[in-house]
Amino acid sequence: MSDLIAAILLVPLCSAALILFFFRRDADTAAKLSVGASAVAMVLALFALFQNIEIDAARISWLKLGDFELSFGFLLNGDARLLLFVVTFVGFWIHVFSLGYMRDDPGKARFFGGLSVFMFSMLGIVVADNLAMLFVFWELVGFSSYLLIAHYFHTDEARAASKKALVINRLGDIGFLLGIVLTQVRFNTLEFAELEQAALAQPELLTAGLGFLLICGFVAKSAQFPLHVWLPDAMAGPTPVSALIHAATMVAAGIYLLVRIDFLLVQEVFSLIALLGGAMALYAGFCALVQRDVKKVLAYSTLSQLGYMSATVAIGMSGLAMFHLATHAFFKALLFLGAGSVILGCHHEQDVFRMGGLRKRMPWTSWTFLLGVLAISGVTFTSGFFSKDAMLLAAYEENLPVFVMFLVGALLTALYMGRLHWLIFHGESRSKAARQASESGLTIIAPLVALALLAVLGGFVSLWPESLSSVFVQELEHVHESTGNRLVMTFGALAWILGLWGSWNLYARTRDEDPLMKKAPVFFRLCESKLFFDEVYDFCIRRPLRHVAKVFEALELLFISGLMVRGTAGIVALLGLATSAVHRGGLRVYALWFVVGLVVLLGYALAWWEF
Amino acid sequence: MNDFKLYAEANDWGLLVPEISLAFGALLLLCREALRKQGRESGGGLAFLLQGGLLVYFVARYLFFDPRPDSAGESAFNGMIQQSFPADVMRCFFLGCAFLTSLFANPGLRERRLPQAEFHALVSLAAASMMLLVQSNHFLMLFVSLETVAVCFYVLVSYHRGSPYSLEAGLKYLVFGALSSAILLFGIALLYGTAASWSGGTAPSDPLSFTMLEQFVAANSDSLAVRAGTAFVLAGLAFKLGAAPFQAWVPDVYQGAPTAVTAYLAVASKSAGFVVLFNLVTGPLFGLREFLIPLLSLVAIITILFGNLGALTQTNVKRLMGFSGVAHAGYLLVGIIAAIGMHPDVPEKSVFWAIVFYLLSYSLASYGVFGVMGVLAPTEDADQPRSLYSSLAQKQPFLAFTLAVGLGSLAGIPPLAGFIGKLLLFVVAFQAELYGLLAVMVMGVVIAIYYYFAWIRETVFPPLPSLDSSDKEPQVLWSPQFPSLLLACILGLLTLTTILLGFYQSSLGQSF
Amino acid sequence: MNEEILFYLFSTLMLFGGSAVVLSRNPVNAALYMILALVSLAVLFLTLDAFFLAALQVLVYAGAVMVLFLFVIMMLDVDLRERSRPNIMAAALGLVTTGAVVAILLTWVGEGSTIRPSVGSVPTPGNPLAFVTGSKAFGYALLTKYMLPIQVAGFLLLVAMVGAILLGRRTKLKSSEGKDGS
Amino acid sequence: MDGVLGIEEYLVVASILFCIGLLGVILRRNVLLILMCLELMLNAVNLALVAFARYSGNMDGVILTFFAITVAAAEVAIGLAILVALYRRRKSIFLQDLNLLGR
Repeated sequence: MSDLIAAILLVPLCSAALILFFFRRDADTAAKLSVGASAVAMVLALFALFQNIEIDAARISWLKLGDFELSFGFLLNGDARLLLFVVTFVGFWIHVFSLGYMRDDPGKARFFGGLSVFMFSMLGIVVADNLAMLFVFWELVGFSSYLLIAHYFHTDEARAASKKALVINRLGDIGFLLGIVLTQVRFNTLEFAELEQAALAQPELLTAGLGFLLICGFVAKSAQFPLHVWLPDAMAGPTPVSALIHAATMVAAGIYLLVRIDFLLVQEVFSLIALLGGAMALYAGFCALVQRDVKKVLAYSTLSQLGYMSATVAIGMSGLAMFHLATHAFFKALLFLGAGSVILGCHHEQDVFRMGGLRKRMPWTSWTFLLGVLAISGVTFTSGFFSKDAMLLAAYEENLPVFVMFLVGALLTALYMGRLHWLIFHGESRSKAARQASESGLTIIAPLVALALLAVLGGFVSLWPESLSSVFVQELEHVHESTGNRLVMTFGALAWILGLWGSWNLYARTRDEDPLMKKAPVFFRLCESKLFFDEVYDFCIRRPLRHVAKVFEALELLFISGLMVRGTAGIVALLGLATSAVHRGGLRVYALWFVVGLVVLLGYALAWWEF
Repeated sequence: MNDFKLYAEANDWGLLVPEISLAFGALLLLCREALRKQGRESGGGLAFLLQGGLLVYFVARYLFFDPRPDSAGESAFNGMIQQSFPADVMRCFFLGCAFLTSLFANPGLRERRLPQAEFHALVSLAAASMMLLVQSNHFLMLFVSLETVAVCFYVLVSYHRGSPYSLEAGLKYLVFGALSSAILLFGIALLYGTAASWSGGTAPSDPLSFTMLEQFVAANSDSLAVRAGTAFVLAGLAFKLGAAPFQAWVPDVYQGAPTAVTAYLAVASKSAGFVVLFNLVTGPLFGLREFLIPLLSLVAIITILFGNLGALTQTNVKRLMGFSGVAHAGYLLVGIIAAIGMHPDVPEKSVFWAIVFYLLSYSLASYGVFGVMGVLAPTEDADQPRSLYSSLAQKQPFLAFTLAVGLGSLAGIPPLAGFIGKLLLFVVAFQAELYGLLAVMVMGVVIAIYYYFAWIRETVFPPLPSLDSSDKEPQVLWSPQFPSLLLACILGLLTLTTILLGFYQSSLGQSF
Repeated sequence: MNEEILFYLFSTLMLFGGSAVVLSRNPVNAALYMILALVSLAVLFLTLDAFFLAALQVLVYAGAVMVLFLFVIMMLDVDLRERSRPNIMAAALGLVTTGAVVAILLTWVGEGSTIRPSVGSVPTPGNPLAFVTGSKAFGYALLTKYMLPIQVAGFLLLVAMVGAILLGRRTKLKSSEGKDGS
Repeated sequence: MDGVLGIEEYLVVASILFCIGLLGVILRRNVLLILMCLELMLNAVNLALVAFARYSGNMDGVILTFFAITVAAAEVAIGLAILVALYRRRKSIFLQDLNLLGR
């Protein structure tokens, strides 16, 4: 069994290595290799799923020093199975999509190599059985994400975005690493199974501080407040990358981490996550409402959905969060790929106000996209309905403020997703590119159809194999037994009906300006400025604390320019200049150094003697 | 005279077969050079053969004949020499370094028409004396072998005698080397003098021997003379390590020396210094641990900060490697401090393993990087701006990959050997509860990522056409050559080992 | 008493010579002062009963090393006098630091033993390396106990010889002469 | 041997000579003189070593001195060789002119 898992990991790795070493110039072979690898990984993963055996950890010792040991091993429980399936399945279809999308890209080989590296590292996170191994793959995922965002490295935007993503993720990772070290110190193990027992045995060792450190990684990777700023920018990468990494899988890895280590977190941490998650579900919805770039809308939508998931984990329903993670992966990948298809059809036009009327020219894309929109809005009997309804119910039971935020979030979701669909596919074509758009080939359409199928049917639990649905089915039944069932379902239905209806009224007949700008200018400005996030921040924090802020700024410069941000000549650079200034080759200066050093040492010897 | 007879009988030359064969190999090279016909240049084949052969001998000895992982070591030559498993590992290490240095230097020597036989002889002799240095258990032996190493390096550093850079580097190295050896000798004299004229107990019969000094120092740890002597000895050694504030020579000498020699200096000479320091602080000076820990901590902190900050603004990659070498010395010093500050129940061996592994990963990565630098070096070896490497990945993907892996390992990027090395040091520092030093180390590593990555980016990503206002096309001044097949194989091997050691090393450490 | 007079006389001479080396502007003068210092040191060795070393000191240092210096000075055959005064900062720092070294050493002086044991002409059986004046015991020690270091030192001299020949050889080299003077 | 002279006297002289050498290394700009000052330092150590050996009645210090003299001679030989080679390239032996590195 662990051989099978190892094979799943190794197949993408081999593909990446082969591409790196042999097929850098031969882009077509590289692409075929990568797609083939992801197909093989998917088949193997399906094998692994249906062999419903609890894995016995065949662990390989990786690093040993005294009684400190790190090892590689696999832990394949229900959550891991589910995510394994989602990652390989969605990954495979996105690989196929990329074949068409990246057909004429000069960096095609590099792109597919990067995808393979990403698949390897993401799967590593899924199956890792201890925090150290997880962290290694976590970093690898960050690295491959950096590479893929920077795919169009000749544009300033992509370079800046990749840098931003890396820096912010690193900031989070430092906290995460400290948390891991602290865990090792407290529990003397990093293995999930042992940690769980240890946490049960000694609950007094779990503190809020440890929890806050550990969730730093989650906050950065899942783009939660206040480290959310990198995700919208990351849309500078190619669309399949946005679909795979920044919507369906990598950002979900943060949620997965929460689920894996939830026994290490205490109530305070969970309350904070719930609050942040609910707020993010709401905040990102407002932001998404006014974006003009189709990918940015989807990016904010992702932020909002991640908020749902994290809040759900925090109120104790991690199974439901995993369920939504899976359904979200299907429909969000579908939406991104649909957007990709549109962008490709419109010759890389991404402004929704320069599209329109594509329904007739791109029927496949239009229909599948519509299904995606319905799913994410939670229209009854689509996959999104089941998972979102369950989350609403859970929130209703456990945490009323979060429920309210969820509900408004759901309304907003329907509103901005409807807006997106009407603006792209209905009305008149508002630009030349849109008038000339046409459907692309089979490699583009097939993934759309496959994902649309799951986006619609993925909510029917009875269709899921037992090995996967076991993760959430109990919690699902539990929430459905609750008293608020009817009420919540009604509210949910109201939310999507209102949202879609509102968006139809507002946007279906738009010409080339956002109608919201005219009808509710204040609201529009508010949303456009991301709720004056930056201004409020500036007013409340920066101005009164300018002097303090300067210090922090300096510190930030120190650390961020240390973390490979080029061009920020901060304090470190100054110090560096000063340091190298004394190494200007003067032998006598050096000799003086020497003697001063000697005197310091001797003085120390003398002083010691005096004490 | 009976005692002298006993002395003579204790000289068991069989224990030093590798060193003796290296020395005779060097003699053979010199003789052959003296007798050769005019106009026929002799290559380094003999030297490679000898060094490679000895390496195989060592490995075979431990694989098949004499696996003695847990031996306490044996003393020979009247206490001059103490053999042990860790010392043997280091002997192997120096042989490997010598082999790589000879190999990497050969093309440059041939191109500059410099005598090759002498170079290889000097490299072999330096290796032999470093091998003796790490085994020495007596201050006289230590001094003599240390000076032999130093004299070899004075010549090697200034070997490109056509270049004023190389000669200047040699001169600087010599002046500071001589200064530090005078200081070291003064320290030895102080320790010797106090031990020999100690009236408190029975004066040790051989006051220069580490074993005897250990007892003396432990009993007299509050004597000022002992402390002053220790401070002098440490200052002398700190020069070898390139530890602050005795680091000033490092960037200049690293820049001016021929690239292969720079690698030898950075890796072998520094490692020898660390092993000697380790032997001293865990042996004769162990009684002074209360005194040593704050002192060495201070030195380590300054060294880490200085090395990393200095490297930050360097554009000449050889100077950059010099500064970063200083930083690595700082990390290793933390390991040394951990060795003396350790909890009594944590074995000293695991600290030594951490240090050795760090040295190993550092040497693999450094030789990879210096090897590539040697291949790409322009006519003037000392003049290597970073822009020389711009878009190397497009021209020579193999070299760029080797370089990137080497730099990544030096920076401590996770799956590579350098990361494990740093991790091991972190772990021992953690076990020794050196939290402040740990924080400084982390800071240093963070800064280091910046300058290593600036170089990697220069190598891997093509320059932006129009980010700056000047719209000039980057001029391609030179097209890098592919190295010879042997060199390429060795570079590939180094890279591969760097990657593999990141995944598999846990059982290697068991022997320690 | 003789010994005391010798000590004070020659240590004064030696320190004078040393200071003159540091202070004199002309290297030829410096070399001559250096010889003075070295020979005085040899006499101090004599007062310490280290006759062999005293001879060695005169032969190696005053004889060989200083002749080498003078030889190089003559060979370069240019005006080698320093024109600029020493830097005040450097001088001050140097004085402070060296003063610190002396101060530390003086603090300590009381700790050692001050009584010289008497010297025999042959080593005693229990303590083969007791201090003796004869060079015979010196030889015995070097060739038995210190056999390994003496071999290493031999190689050290070999390296020095090879190095000096290599570096001092005047041959045409493919070099980067054009960069000189930059 | 009446023992009027103590080891202190020798050590004081040795450490003063050591410091004179050190001072010379810092202050002088002529490389030849720097080399001479280094020799002075080594000689100072030799004096201390011999005095220690004599006063403790132990031979090892004298033998170490023997090695120190050997080493010093070797260092001077190499140093002067480098100096001569450098003089041929740069036509100067003053520190301010020998400073190509680190620019």
